[in-house]
Amino acid sequence: MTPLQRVSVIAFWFFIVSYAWGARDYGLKPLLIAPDTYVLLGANEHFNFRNGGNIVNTGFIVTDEGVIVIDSGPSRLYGEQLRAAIGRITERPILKLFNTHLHPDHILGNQAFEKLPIAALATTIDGIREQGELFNDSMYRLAGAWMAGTRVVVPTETVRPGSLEIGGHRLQLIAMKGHSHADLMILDQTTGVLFAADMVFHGRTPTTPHADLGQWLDALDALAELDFKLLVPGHGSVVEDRRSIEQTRDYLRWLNAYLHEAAEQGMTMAEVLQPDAPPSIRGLAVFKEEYQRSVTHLYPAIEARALRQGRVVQE
Amino acid sequence: MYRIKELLIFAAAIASLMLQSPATADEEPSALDRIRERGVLEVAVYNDFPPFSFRDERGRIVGIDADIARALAKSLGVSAAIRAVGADESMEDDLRNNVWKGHYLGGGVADLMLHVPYDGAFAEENDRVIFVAPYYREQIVVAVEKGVGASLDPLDYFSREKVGVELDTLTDFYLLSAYNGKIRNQVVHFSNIGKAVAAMKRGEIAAVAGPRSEIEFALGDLADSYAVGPIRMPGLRTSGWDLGAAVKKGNSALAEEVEKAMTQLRQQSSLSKIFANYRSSYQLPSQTKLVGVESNGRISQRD
Amino acid sequence: MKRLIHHLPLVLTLSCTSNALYAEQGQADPLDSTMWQDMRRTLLGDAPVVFDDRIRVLAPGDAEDSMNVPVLVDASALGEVTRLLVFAELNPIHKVLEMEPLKAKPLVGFRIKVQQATPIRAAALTPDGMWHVAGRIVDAAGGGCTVPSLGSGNSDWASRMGEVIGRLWSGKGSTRLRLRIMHPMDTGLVPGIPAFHIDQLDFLDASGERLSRLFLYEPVAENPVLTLDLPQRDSVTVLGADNNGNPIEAIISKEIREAEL
Amino acid sequence: MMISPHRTKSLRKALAVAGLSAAVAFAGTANARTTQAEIDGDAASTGDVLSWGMGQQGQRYSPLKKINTGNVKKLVPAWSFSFGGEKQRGQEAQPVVKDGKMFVTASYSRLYAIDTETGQELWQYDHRLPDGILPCCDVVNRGAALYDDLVIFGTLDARIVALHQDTGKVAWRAKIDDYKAGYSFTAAPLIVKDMVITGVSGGEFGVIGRVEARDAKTGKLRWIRPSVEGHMGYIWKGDKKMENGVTGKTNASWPGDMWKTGGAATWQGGTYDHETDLIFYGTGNPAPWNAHLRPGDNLYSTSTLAIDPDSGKIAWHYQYTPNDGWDYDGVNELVSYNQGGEKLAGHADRNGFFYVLDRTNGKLKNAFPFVNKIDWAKGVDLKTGRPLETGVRPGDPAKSKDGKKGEVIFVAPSFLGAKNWMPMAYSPDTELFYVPANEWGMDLWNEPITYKKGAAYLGAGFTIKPLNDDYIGALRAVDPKSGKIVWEYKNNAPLWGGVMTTAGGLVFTGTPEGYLKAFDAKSGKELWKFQTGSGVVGCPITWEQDGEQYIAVPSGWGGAVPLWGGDVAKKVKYLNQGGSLWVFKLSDV
Repeated sequence: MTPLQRVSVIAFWFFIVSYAWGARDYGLKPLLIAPDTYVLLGANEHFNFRNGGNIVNTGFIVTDEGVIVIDSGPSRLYGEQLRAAIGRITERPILKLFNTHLHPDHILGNQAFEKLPIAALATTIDGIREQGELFNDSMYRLAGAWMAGTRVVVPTETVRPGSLEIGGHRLQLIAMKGHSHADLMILDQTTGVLFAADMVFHGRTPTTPHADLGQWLDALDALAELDFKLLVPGHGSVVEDRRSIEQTRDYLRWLNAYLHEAAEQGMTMAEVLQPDAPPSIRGLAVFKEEYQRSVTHLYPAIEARALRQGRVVQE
Repeated sequence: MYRIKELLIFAAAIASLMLQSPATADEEPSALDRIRERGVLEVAVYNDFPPFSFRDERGRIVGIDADIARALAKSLGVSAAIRAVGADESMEDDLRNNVWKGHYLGGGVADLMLHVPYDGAFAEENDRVIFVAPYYREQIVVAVEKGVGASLDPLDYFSREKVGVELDTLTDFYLLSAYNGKIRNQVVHFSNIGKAVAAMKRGEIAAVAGPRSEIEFALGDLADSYAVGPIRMPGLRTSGWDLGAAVKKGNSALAEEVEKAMTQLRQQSSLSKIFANYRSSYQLPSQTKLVGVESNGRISQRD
Repeated sequence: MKRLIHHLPLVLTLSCTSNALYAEQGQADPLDSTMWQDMRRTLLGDAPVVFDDRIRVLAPGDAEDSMNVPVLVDASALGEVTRLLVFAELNPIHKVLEMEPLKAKPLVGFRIKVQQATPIRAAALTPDGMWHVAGRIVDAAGGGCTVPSLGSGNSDWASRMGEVIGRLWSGKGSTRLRLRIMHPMDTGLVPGIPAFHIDQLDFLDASGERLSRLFLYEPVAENPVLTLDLPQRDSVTVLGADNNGNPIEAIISKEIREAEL
Repeated sequence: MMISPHRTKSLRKALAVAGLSAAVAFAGTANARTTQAEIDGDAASTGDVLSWGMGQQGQRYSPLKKINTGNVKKLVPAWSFSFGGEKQRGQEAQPVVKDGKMFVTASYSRLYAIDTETGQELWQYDHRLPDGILPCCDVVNRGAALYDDLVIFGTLDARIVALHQDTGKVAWRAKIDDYKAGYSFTAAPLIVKDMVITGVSGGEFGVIGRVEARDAKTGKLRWIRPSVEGHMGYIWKGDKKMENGVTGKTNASWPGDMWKTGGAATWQGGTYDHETDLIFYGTGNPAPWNAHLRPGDNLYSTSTLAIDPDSGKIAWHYQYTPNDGWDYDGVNELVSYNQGGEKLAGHADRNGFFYVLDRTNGKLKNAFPFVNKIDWAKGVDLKTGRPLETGVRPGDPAKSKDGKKGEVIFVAPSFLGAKNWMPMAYSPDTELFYVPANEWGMDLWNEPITYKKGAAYLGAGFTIKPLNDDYIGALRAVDPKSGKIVWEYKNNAPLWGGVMTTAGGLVFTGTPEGYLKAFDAKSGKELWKFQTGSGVVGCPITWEQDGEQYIAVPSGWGGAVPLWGGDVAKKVKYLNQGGSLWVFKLSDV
């Protein structure tokens, strides 16, 4: 068992315990993965009433000047507990929160950071503004009381891709797209840690509500070229090599090919819901749920393209 | 000049008052605040009105006005929601339907409407809106085949040749009544300039008269084969007019921002680029001032 | 990708638990729905009813998009079926779709709007006058029926209404037809927007023979995507209308390319 | 998608093979069938109301006299029916009744079938209107027509829809024109010889009026007759479309190519006289508004066209306002009646004159004012049939150069007319016409520069002004023979609803103030009124059922009046919207 695997086991145990206590406590435990660099690992599950939406990885970097936070979690409560957890590690002020992309599990903790600069890519800000409330509503439904008091806080600062020197850390802000219309990755060149956000999933089936599979696959190629030591995926455990990139890519390729071929063969959406997938794909966490969701997201467009190949005469 | 100076000072005083005093307790948040809060600037443009606002093959609203709307929204740090509206019988109706009251069928108003005339007299009659941000001077021109253009005497030329116009427009009415109706029988009506230009390309008519932007856009790739220029229009009060934006009266902060943003777009040559994208040559508006009716009913103008 | 088709029957068979026949009388509703008795009375009348797992109802257990829940109903294991009725018990409008299979297989694919978690049920009438019923529960966030259609929000919906894309696939002994028809399919439950939906679709071959017939109701999703397995034909004519009488007309045929293109 | 002609043909062929028309006819069994003979006899039959005008001739006269001057005071509500929803606005319909079912249209292109005994709804049809319709003058509908087992009405997006009377399911549907080009349809269709006769409304500019006949059973076109000279008419022989002669003579009364866009919209319903076998259809004003641009009479704008239903050709025409410069539409109904052995017809025009025509040939028999003030003409020359103009015309805007608004002229009647769309009634008993008139004028001036769609434009301005402090509306009993006003009832707000008269010696009409009122047909004495809760701009009807006489009228304030500004708007702005139908009968006690 590598040290990393060990900490994730501990985190998971912590989870169960906190649930058993019945307290609304995410049991957030920052794990030191590199100098000054901490992550908080979420469960490899779908949102539910037990995990309170904590299925996401967040993180922070304690620089000499202050703390940089990456994503705020799925609820106000998470955000507050994240701040408290940071406070237990360092007394340094929090300088800034980055939202990597618009999805609710990454941004609904923003409330706890409301007075601070919250930065995101321009398209992400538009997306949160337009769809944030919708996300918030559905999170209340999926995670229940954990969401109490949560409202959408729109980022206040637009991220320009490029380098940022802060308190002895050189951060490279990388704008990607594919998982959503704008995905921010942060590479700490000082420590070699890449916060890959939801561009990379590890051991868990990628989600696709705003995905463009072609763009995503292209982006993964570019991502693999980056020079990093440790990769923090948006979901799943932290890894040292490019395995998680490969895994994400394999899944997306399979999904893309499967849906296209199913559409080419005239399968209905309901039929496609029962997939024929190789074990390496089927074995990913929450495969069944995420695959079915992906069919809903992606199949209508793919299917329409296939139907357009047909010959139709209309007056 | 003294009077104008006085007005300027007065207007500036009003403006500074507005800038300094944020909404008082019982005042609603300003339109600008609401726009920033929602993150969306809703802009009304005309539907089916190339090259200013029309739908492309994919059904998106494109065109000069649509692009300007998006650029303005961007300057305000929000996204643009473009509402393509139908033209009612007059501009007064359009302003009522889209800017200050809303159509009686419902749907509410937009924050801003583009392609409204920027004219002092018109502003005086429409005191429920503020006219801002003039961005283009539209002008009546005639397109004829190259070679005819230079020495065109309209009376002489159009008493021999057919000229196409869009129905129910200034050009239409002018040519029907000009020279005591002498060229009336040579005027051929089309439902839009595009169709008139197409008829000219087919050789069915010799010329097309109408707004410059619409004619240039319709000529498209064949622009080089035709001469496009203004003609003398004796008896007509004006053959050109400035276009700007309108916001509901009371939304002064929004008006200011739109004015600023438009000035910036003009200074950065963004406007001429937008026009060039739609094959229209950009014409600077003749005035670049804020036209609004202040509470005393006077028109204020300031740079 | 041939294997997809090969695996399909297997996958589908696995999704059906058994072939057991429940007599409805004295047998509990396998979905344990409070609405079942009502539905039975209002939609199926006095005819005898059995729960029959030979009817396959495919749908996701959890609806990701309650405006677009994919469903496939296949009653071909029953042999001849004279009518196929699909209903969603906890929707404000129960009836989803009706099919007179005629020459087609008693199979239909479509998407529906659901208002909340609901049993989606298919009832197939066999020539002996017996209704065979099967179904499954779809969990959903809701709002599907009382949210305006996306089309309604787009001021241009009227110009594309009735537009059809579609394609034929030949299979063993049958031709699969899939088509999408642009239509807002308004339920009438949104204030100010009256019910506006495709009513009826006839599927004919080139000789005018009616191959199958569908009746659509308000819960069918906007811009319906429909799938039918028809007898082998090179072209299928779709004729129908919505409840405002707007016609839907299209010929979908096999030749992909033609000299004139 | 590119569609080649070949493909289109193949679809047609497939449709033909399938033996189905473009509109698929759905199930709907026919219990109640309305025959053409019944429609032609509508005026005399008392148990039903089958047509707009309570009879094709448009007299709005019922031979019923169970309710009469002696007992009308005992009229009480039998039931009331709400059109429901958020959709209110003007309710201008005339209901129709057949076999215990009433069919009434409401604003926003809705149609209701109601049980006449209980007032309970049987079914409802809500037409799904596209966004972006811009109706000029409110979202009204004036009524449906019955034919066979169908109920047929027009919609704001310029469609005709035929529904099965029993189920409300669509039997056929036809497109009149493109709503995006400004077309709509608000009038009640007319059924003549198994055909549906309609016109077109809306389309402020570039539109040509036309009268169309369709097969009432299938909706298939039978003929088209344009209302402006120079335009080709068409007739269908079987499925074959054939030219059917040009309307009028090209360029006889229009300069240049202006006849191509000459207006003359046929937005009001027509009437039919089975005695002369002619359809009478009114036409609107010519376009453009500026008469100086189109010297000539501009035929057949502002006219009544008499059309032969079999040939689709114009038998005769009469033009009320040649070279109209005041927006005096000529669409008002022509009501057929016989007097002194003559086949006559009456027409109360927007321009203020009442016309009596020989309906066999369109010759003018009499013309006289039915409002107190008419500025644009001194009278009508009975020999030539032409108005004697005073020269009060708006100036030519092109002649105003200084940028100021031109000279303001005042002219009465206003463009909303001495009488607008609201139909009058004729009683063969009193031999009087009962005309819902309005006394108003307008300030009119030219504007050297106005703007339309953001572009400069030579326009006109106008303000409607009441002529009297105490009233605008006036219900007038007009003697067509003498030209005398026999009696009048003055109403504060403008009258905007239809009139009905009965053998019981009664005249019924509604007021924007919300009353349905009954008057003594001879004396004009107000005998009864009932407050319906919203302005009445609909058309009353009466019929007999199980030995009792019923009266019905839609209530719901709206229409064109509240949409126009000026002093009139002040008079009506306190009126509330509504949407309901009221039915009355005599009290048992």
